[in-house]
Amino acid sequence: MNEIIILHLLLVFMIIGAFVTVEIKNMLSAVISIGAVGFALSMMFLFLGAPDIAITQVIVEILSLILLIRATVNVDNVAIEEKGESVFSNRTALIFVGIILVFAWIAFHSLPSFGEPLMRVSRFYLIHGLREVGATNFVTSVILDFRAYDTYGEAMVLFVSISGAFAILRRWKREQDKDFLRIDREH
Amino acid sequence: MTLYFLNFVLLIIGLYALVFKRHIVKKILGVAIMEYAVNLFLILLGFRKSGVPPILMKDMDMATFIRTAVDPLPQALVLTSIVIGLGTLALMVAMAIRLYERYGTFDMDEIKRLRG
Amino acid sequence: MSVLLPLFTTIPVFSAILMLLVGKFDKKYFPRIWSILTSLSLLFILAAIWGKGTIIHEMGGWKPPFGVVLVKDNLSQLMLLVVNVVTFLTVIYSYSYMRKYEDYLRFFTLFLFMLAGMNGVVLTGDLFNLFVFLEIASIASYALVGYGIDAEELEASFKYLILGALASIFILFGIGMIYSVTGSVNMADVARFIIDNGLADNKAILMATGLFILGFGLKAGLVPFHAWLPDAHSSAPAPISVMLSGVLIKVLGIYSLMRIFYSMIGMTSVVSNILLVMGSISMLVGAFMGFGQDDMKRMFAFSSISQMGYIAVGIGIGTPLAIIGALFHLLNHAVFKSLLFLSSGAIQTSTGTRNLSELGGLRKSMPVTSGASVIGALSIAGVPPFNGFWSKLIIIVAAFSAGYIWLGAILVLTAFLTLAYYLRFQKNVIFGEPTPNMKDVREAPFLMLMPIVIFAVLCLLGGIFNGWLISNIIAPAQSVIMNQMAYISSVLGI
Amino acid sequence: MKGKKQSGMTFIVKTITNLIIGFMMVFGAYVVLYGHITPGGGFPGGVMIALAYILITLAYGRKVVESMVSGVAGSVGDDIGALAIIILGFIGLWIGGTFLFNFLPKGTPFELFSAGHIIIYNLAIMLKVGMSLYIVFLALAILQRVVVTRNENEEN
Repeated sequence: MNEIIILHLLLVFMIIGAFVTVEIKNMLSAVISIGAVGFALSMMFLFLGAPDIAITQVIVEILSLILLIRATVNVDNVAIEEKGESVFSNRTALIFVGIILVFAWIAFHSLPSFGEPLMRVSRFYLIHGLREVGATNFVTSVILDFRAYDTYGEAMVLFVSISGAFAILRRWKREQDKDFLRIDREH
Repeated sequence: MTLYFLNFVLLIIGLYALVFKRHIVKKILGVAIMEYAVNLFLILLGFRKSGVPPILMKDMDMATFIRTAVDPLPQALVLTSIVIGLGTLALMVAMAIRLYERYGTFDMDEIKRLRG
Repeated sequence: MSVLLPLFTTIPVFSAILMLLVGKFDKKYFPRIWSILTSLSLLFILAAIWGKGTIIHEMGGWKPPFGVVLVKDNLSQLMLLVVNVVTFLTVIYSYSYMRKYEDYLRFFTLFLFMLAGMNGVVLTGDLFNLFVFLEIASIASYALVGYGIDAEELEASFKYLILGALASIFILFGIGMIYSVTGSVNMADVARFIIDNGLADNKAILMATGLFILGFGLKAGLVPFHAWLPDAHSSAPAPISVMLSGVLIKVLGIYSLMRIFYSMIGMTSVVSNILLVMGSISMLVGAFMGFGQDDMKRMFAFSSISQMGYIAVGIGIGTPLAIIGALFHLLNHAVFKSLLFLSSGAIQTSTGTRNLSELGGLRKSMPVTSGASVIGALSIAGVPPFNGFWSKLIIIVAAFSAGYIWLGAILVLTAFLTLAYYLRFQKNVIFGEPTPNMKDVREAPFLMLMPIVIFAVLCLLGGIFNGWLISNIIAPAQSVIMNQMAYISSVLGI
Repeated sequence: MKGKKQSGMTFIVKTITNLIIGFMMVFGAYVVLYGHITPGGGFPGGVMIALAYILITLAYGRKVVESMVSGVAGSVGDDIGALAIIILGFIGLWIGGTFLFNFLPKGTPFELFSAGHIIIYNLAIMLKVGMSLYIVFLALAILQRVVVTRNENEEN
């Protein structure tokens, strides 16, 4: 039973961390607090019986921290003060969020209760997984044999986003904005 | 059930950051928070009370393993979704850097004004 | 025959990666020719599997609910036709258009991946797999919209990226809820579970429905979520605006909505009313905003929103005639919107500007492009001999026969509004007096003209042979999508 | 000393990097190779090995790492990894009639070569993921040089 309590504590910690990330002025501390949220998330995955995902979440968390710090530190790391009212006034936003939360509360009641998943399809993976695939890590057998097409798609998603990032970062139009930012042609 | 609800609150915080914050990096952080919330939701769905990770150890016998193992399918979905989140993040960081290079500021409303 | 199905997603990816490896040596000609060959080969494969009824391909040899399954029924066949024909002509067009952006290699890699993503979405019978390939197509289109790395293009593609990521998160949340309630991610298995256990009014399914409408509505650019569409379409390079407007918002938005609500969850009155409201508002907003635009591509982007409103209304009404009208309009819109965006790209390369105020009297200096864009403008406005007239007529007749009087009135009003602002477009861009800076304008290069002329001919043929088109291509697709039980039994084999 | 372009970080960071690199590489390889027996798999292992190289880049600066694995070699490795995945899928299509079919013998559980083509997939994914994330970091690190000089221009 204390497992559930730990999960609740970690989730509350993540909510506080997320709120700090959103409201804090300094960008670097915002990135660090989202790192804290990410690591709490990977601990939750451990308690929820998903070691594969916990390892992946820790590793991806480190990499996204490096990327995010890369985007914030070198430039100006103090957020711009909020000048004036944003698009919707906060009151309408709160009402809108209130309606969604109430509807979500009702909808979550009709989900199967926490801890008793239906497992209609995954019971087949557990029963036949060892004999048909031979892997003892059933998550890997689902990823690389039962639903290998998803992993094929995922590998291509990473490939596309990397070549997309290269397309955006390529050295093509950088000379043109010489008047805007004095960029020193270093090499 | 309360875990699902708290997770939904986390999603709403990410949505708030994404819609109302004007700093580009804050929007990226908002998307990252929402990714965390969705991945956590999928794993919460697959959890089994006093469940065992779906990895067979040497000394485990199959019957108890099948009765207590946690659902492996959402974990496969979340692994793919984490990779997609990383890919989107890499693209967003690349665009944020180039946007800063072009406009000299990270404030989206400022950029909209400069854009004319 | 079912061996050919996975080729639709693997051949573009395989040739894109080969192109990257070989492209290190020849950056100029090899990528462009290689991409044309790839999209041509996909057309041949489509011809090979055309009209063979429902073909199933079980990935990795696993039975449907346990493995991922590819399903080609008549609706996917129609979508494959739209996607691959528009892509083939756009690749030929961008052979000479992309000379402005020197980096061909990176462009055609992303282009082929977007094609693979769209083919993957159309063919898959698995909900999570649809999400993965939707991500491939979307991420490729985010990078392609910002390909010119100008100030506006970066801002437009960043806004598109943020809203796209938001939509994908909501879709994934919806998939999680569907999985939790029904225990499976395969569309046919979910449909059978919902019918057997009578879960149609389950609160969680209702919330998943709302999340799907939010997510796929944003990908389709329907009104409450259309903020990204005008900027993204107008600042993208012309071939990418064609792909975005012509196929991407249809495949990722409308096709996914149809597949999920007709084949999986089942069309409830709540969903059809929401689609009707969103569609009619989209029509009006798109039409009214289309008037005030000076930039040609922004005007075409707003008219895309209003035409997507037509298709959403057609799906929302739900009667067989309305679905035929919606699918026929989807096919027609892909043809004439691609024609308009291609001609706007040709006009921009020749005259250097796309603002209607600066253009005028192009009929003398650019006869072929202006002739084709007149055909495009007439067919989108719904003038009789062209294809736009027939599909709009069917949707209007379906609306009136289904008893939606006020909806029919909005449909007719939008048709006249569209006619009005496209006449304005023709008057001063094509037939007006040549403005001073239009003197030394030459016609666009041949490889850009050929796709424009082909699309214009398709507009004309679509209008004349609409009877044949409906009975051979549209009606089978409509009968398949309406018949949920046939879909379930053909996929699950019970 | 201030003016000289100082490549990499302080001495302490460099020595710690020398110590950690070995463990990271070995643990990454373990996670990849035993992905089908213990938790882990192609993806986390690949990112771990990429992080080892990124740590070298942060500690020693870009020039040192470029000599080890250059940008071009990285992108070629990335393409080869992706090609390997597709070719494995096509072999499955050729032998088993369906794409991504597991055509290799299943072997005995708990052994290293026990789950058919899963181990080859893990290696291909490791190569692809590791190389692509490494070259993305290189691209972002290169850009850092340009923006940093901008700040220095404003100071003097």
